[in-house]
Amino acid sequence: MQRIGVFVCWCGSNIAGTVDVHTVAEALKSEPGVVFSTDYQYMCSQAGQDIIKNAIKEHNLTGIVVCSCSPRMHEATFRKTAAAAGINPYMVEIANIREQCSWVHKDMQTGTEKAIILGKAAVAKVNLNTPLTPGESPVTKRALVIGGGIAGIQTALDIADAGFPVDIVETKPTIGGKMAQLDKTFPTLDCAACILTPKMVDVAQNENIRIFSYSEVQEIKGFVGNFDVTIKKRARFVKEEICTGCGACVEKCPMKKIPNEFNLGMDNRHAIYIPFAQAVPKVATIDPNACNMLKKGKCGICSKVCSAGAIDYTQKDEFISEKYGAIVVATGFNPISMEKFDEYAYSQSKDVITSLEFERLTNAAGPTAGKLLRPSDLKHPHTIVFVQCVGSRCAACAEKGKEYCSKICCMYTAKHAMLVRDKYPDTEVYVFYIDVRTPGKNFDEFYRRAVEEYGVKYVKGMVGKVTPEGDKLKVQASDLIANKQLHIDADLVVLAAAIEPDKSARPLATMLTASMDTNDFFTEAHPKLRPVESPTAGVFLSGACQGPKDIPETVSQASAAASKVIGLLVKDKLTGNPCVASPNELMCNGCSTCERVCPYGAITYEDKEFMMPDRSKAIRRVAQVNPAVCQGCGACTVACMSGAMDLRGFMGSQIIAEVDAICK
Amino acid sequence: MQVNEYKPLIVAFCCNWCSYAGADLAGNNRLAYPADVKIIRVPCSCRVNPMFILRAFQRGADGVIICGCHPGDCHYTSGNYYTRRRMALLFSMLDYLGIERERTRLEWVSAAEGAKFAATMNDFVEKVTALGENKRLEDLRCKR
Amino acid sequence: MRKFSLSVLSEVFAEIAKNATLYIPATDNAGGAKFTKWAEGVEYLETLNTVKSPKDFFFPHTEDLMEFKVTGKNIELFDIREESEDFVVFGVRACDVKSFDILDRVFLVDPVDTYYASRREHGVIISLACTRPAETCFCGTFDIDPATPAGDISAWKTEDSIYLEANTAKGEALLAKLDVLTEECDTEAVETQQEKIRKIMDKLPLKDLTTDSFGGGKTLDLFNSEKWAELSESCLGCGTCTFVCPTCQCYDIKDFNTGNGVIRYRCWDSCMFSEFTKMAHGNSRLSQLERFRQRFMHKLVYYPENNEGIFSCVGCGRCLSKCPISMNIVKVMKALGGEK
Amino acid sequence: MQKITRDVLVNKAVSLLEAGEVKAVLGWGKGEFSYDVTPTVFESADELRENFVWNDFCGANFSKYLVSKTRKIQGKILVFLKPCDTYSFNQLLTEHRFDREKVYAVGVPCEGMADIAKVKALAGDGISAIDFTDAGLVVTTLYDDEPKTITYADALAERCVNCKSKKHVAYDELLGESGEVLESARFDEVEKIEAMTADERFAFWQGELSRCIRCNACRDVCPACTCEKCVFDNPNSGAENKAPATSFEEQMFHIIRAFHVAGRCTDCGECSRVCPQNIPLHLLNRKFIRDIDNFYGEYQAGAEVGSRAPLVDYNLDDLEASDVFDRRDTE
Repeated sequence: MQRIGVFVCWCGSNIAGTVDVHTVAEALKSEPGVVFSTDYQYMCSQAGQDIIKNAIKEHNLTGIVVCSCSPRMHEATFRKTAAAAGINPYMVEIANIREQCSWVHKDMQTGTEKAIILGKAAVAKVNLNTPLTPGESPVTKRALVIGGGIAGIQTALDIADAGFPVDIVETKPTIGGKMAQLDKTFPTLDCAACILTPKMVDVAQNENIRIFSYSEVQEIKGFVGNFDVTIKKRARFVKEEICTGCGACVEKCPMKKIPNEFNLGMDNRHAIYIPFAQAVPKVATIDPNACNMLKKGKCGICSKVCSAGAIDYTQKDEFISEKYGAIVVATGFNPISMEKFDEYAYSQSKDVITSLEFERLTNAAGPTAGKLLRPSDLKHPHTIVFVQCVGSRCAACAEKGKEYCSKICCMYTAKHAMLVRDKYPDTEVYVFYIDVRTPGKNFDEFYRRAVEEYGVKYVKGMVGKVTPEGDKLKVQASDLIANKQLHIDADLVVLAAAIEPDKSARPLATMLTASMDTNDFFTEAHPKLRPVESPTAGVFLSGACQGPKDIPETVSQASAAASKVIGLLVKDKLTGNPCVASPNELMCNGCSTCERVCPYGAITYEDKEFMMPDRSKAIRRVAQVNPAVCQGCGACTVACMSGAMDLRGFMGSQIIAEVDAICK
Repeated sequence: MQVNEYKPLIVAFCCNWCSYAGADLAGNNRLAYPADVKIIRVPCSCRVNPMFILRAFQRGADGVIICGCHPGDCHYTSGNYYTRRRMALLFSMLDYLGIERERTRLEWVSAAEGAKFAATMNDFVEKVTALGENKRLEDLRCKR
Repeated sequence: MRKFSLSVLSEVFAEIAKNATLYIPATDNAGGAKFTKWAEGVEYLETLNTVKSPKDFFFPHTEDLMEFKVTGKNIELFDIREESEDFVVFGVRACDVKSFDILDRVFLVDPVDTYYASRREHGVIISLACTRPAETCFCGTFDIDPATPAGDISAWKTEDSIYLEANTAKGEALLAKLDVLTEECDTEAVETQQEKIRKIMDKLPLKDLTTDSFGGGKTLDLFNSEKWAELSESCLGCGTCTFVCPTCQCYDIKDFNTGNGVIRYRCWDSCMFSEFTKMAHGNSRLSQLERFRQRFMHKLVYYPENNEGIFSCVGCGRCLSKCPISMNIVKVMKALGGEK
Repeated sequence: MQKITRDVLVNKAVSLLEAGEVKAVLGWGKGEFSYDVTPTVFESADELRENFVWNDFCGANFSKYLVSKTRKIQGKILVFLKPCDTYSFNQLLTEHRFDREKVYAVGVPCEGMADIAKVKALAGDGISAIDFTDAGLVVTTLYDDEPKTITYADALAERCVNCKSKKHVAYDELLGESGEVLESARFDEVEKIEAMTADERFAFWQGELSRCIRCNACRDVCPACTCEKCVFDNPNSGAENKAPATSFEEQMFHIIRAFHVAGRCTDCGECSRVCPQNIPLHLLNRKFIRDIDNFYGEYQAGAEVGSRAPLVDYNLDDLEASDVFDRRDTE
């Protein structure tokens, strides 16, 4: 049985004006468990708090009810008061008789009656309160960044600069991501490589950063502050630490007809390759599906020409286990497949290309060494049609496209159009669009330059069909403003393909128990106030894995994620919220229902041996809640049929007691 | 001797982050609503078990209202979405059993919507008052 | 013996209902029969085999015992029992009548259950000979003659009349009140009917079931039988058998806090329930096997041991037709050697 | 009449039992009469040959027994599953309630099961024998000289009249053939009730639920009710009681029970089959099923293992609770 003290605050006349505080204090005296009840002008004042402290000592109180303003106002205050007097802070409950009583009711009798009932409900609850202690867990001061594009690079650099070790896991042989493939960047038209590659070098040289390239995350266990991650380092058959990246092996490799992924298959590479000149790490990689030595055991030329002796055909996949305190997801995006968009003849003509392919065609390091030549016959195209929103904002074609706006296409298309007109003023450039969206600093100015200075022909309307005919592409389109059909003989058609999250994101989200939206973009903890955190504690979001983003936005989000990570890693211990879910294992069915509603992935299952009611022993699957991860929403408690799951601080029995007290 | 006019008993479950704060704001702005409404604070509307609602009716409540954050604004990202499904089904079932529809309600009230909170409560109390005492889901033992 | 024509049945019911609440078998609107308070318009139903037995009249499913209020350190007690009203139950089968004897031996011995006793005092039973035993009936096993039902008044219903014979003072008194509506008669029609009933009894599929292997003194043999495991294997642990049983008498006493006081009430309990006889120390029967065994040991061994060999089963057949898994006392008795 | 014969089932069970592939067989055991069938664990070929039955009264769904039997029996247990039972089987697997590895599931086709209450209503009480012939159930009673023939259609249990699927959604082995998911009229009764006024609905359910004796048979037979500890048995839950002391408690029990199985109930109909008071409990479950289908898209619990039940799922644009009624009223 509790020994409860009730403290009714007047709040000057704020409460006492409409509530007869003496009557309330008197009425609550006879409630079960109440051994002391009083009222005072300002309970939150030092003098008021002293009354509470003294009463705790004098009457050996175990529980406190303060009838005062909203708990959102002073719950923390009174909890501290209680703790200072030696009782558990969670033994305090507040009856809100100001905001929810005296301030909204005018009549003294009504206000008093309601205040008494609210007080009774608080007393009923405190009778069932139990002391709660927030759990503590240590923090591993190391971060993992999954994905080595500009998002991952920026996040890693910022965390590393704050003094914490960071590992980057990148599936490709080099970091750099999509940005490394770009030519120029909007709206400033500076070259992507010129601003990206120094950052890549910074990463390589930063003592706090390790790069696991050509690697992927195999398994993630644990929780915020304490993740156990297994990284699979795929065999690249080149000793990374020895290879100097001289490229001798690449030159001599006889297998030279392998489609070059970096140039999106528009030219070839060798079986042993370095994706591009500024790759980081600048280390060769052997493609096991292409290498004769690995496939048939014949060749071995690269090994012979490697003066460093870095080639190792026997290399195996390596598994690295590491502990991390925080994980940043920066898995990025990909353009969607154009296979299903037959109307644009992407599969039929080499001269229908995606915007990313166009980037490579205009890039000095690309397959055409920066000359704009169309892929089919390497001739200079004189008429180019850009088609916007291919697969974006595509509510009606959900099976092949995306409902959302891909956000970056308007701007890069403006950039492409402008660059073409700048370099090749004899080229006619059409851009077909639904809307032109340019919300960003200097974005609209940029777009207007394309139209006004560079004479790009923007047509509001969509391309209906592209038909290859001879060496031309017949483009059928509608001009919605002029309300007429257009027929254009184009030499090159560029499709602004929608972007989608990288395919690796979904399995990764499962491993992280991080939630995703229906488009497989990671969900933020709060769309406005916590945009770089996943609802799963300790997991942060950087870049386009959270939604379509351009480079400036990605970089700012990457730094924001880094600052959140730093804020976490700087702590030695994490103190949790003690009002978390906790299962009664004896009643748990192990049915996974609670796990399915938990937005935080706080619930896992364990097989444990139990003595059953009939004294037989059985191994049962039972839920385990990680208090460091649980945020205490209580969704699981209602999902749980057997009532095995309860929420500390808001136990079913406590809420029922409140209901009963109110309905008495 | 006072006129014994019928006063309903209303239990309101409010989520801590939005609706309870909305109720506080109604107080801050002195937006009156009937004292028949008694608020129980829960961390999230998804903490409200249908059993609590039935319990309130058993003990003599004439109306039960659950208030949570607007869809998309849940402090816990998804709690109110579960609440919405649970309550839609529960309310539909109560209706199927012949319990008056207006006795239960689910409302989204944000921390900024003090006025909406007060208006919602005024409206709910009015509707329940018109229905009169809860006879169909009561436990007579609790009324003697 | 007195009789009255079926054509005046409702007058007779009306006459009885003048002084007491009358219950007769009527439809439960779900294909079954239940004892229903008679009023103008309530149709008498031929089906005597009601889904729930008439034990409710004396030992209701739930019953408030008292109320108490606690204020500070004071406790106030209130007697909230409803004054038992006079009532008459018409149409109780011989087996069900017999069940009252079995309940009496539990509730009317010292210390007398005053709640039960009061209801017993106020109730008058008019039994009715059972002309249509079902295949599930085995009252004969317990030496009950459905053609000669006991009760305050025994009754027989033929095609056109109902015959009445008072057995107790209460019965006499009630019959006296029906003087005007009934006439004195001989027993010939009743005897013819009894003959017919006995012939059917010989055709019943369970007529060979005997109690020879059961009764007092057989505890150890039967308790330790290996058959229990198999018999209880698929028992769901529901309370159907016990709640339709006319002789099951276990109850639980519980408190219900209304918010304004605590009502202490009792309600039927079932030995099949996992929480049965759960006490502060825990549960005395941990497995369904033990709980299942308890029910049948009680009916077939413990009760006769303490009650001069009387079994606490009357062969009404309710559990046979209602058990969700069709496991029942007949199967148990047969498995444990109870067939001729 | 069931197309597949008892012998096919017995032979299958005997061969697997004798080969040591399974340690026990969960099947239907012979009763006293022709219609009372007891779920039985057979552990020998002799028992199977002697006591195994397969006829039109084998309605019992064994899925739930797997929870306790797989814990108890060492080795594999063979279970016979009718099409509707397989849905319960999958639902239990979705909820990790038993170890799939310990079960050998044999699917048996089902032509629909008879309801003894319907048979008795047509043939009268005092049934001494039932023969299963092509023409129907030939029922001999104590009171009629001539046996009566009742067609299978007339005797068909309500849940089988409205059979939702003849398809086996889970099995290791199938005896005979599996059928298709069927269009059924199972929601007609629900719609009728929905069409009533609130007063009528209240009166209807009061009438039905007031018969409840809280025997818990509906819960105890329900394959979705496998809680280690049911809230209604748990004194700390605030809902525990052994008897419906008031009409409120009758309603409370059935509302909460239906809610707890909402989205998990496969509509196997066992609850209504076993109710000693013939309360149409399936009409509560079907209400939830129908609402779920209407509000959130069609969902059949147990159709596949691992599917996400509607109550542990959501869509951003789900129906608002307040629109539930508007939607129906404008229908």
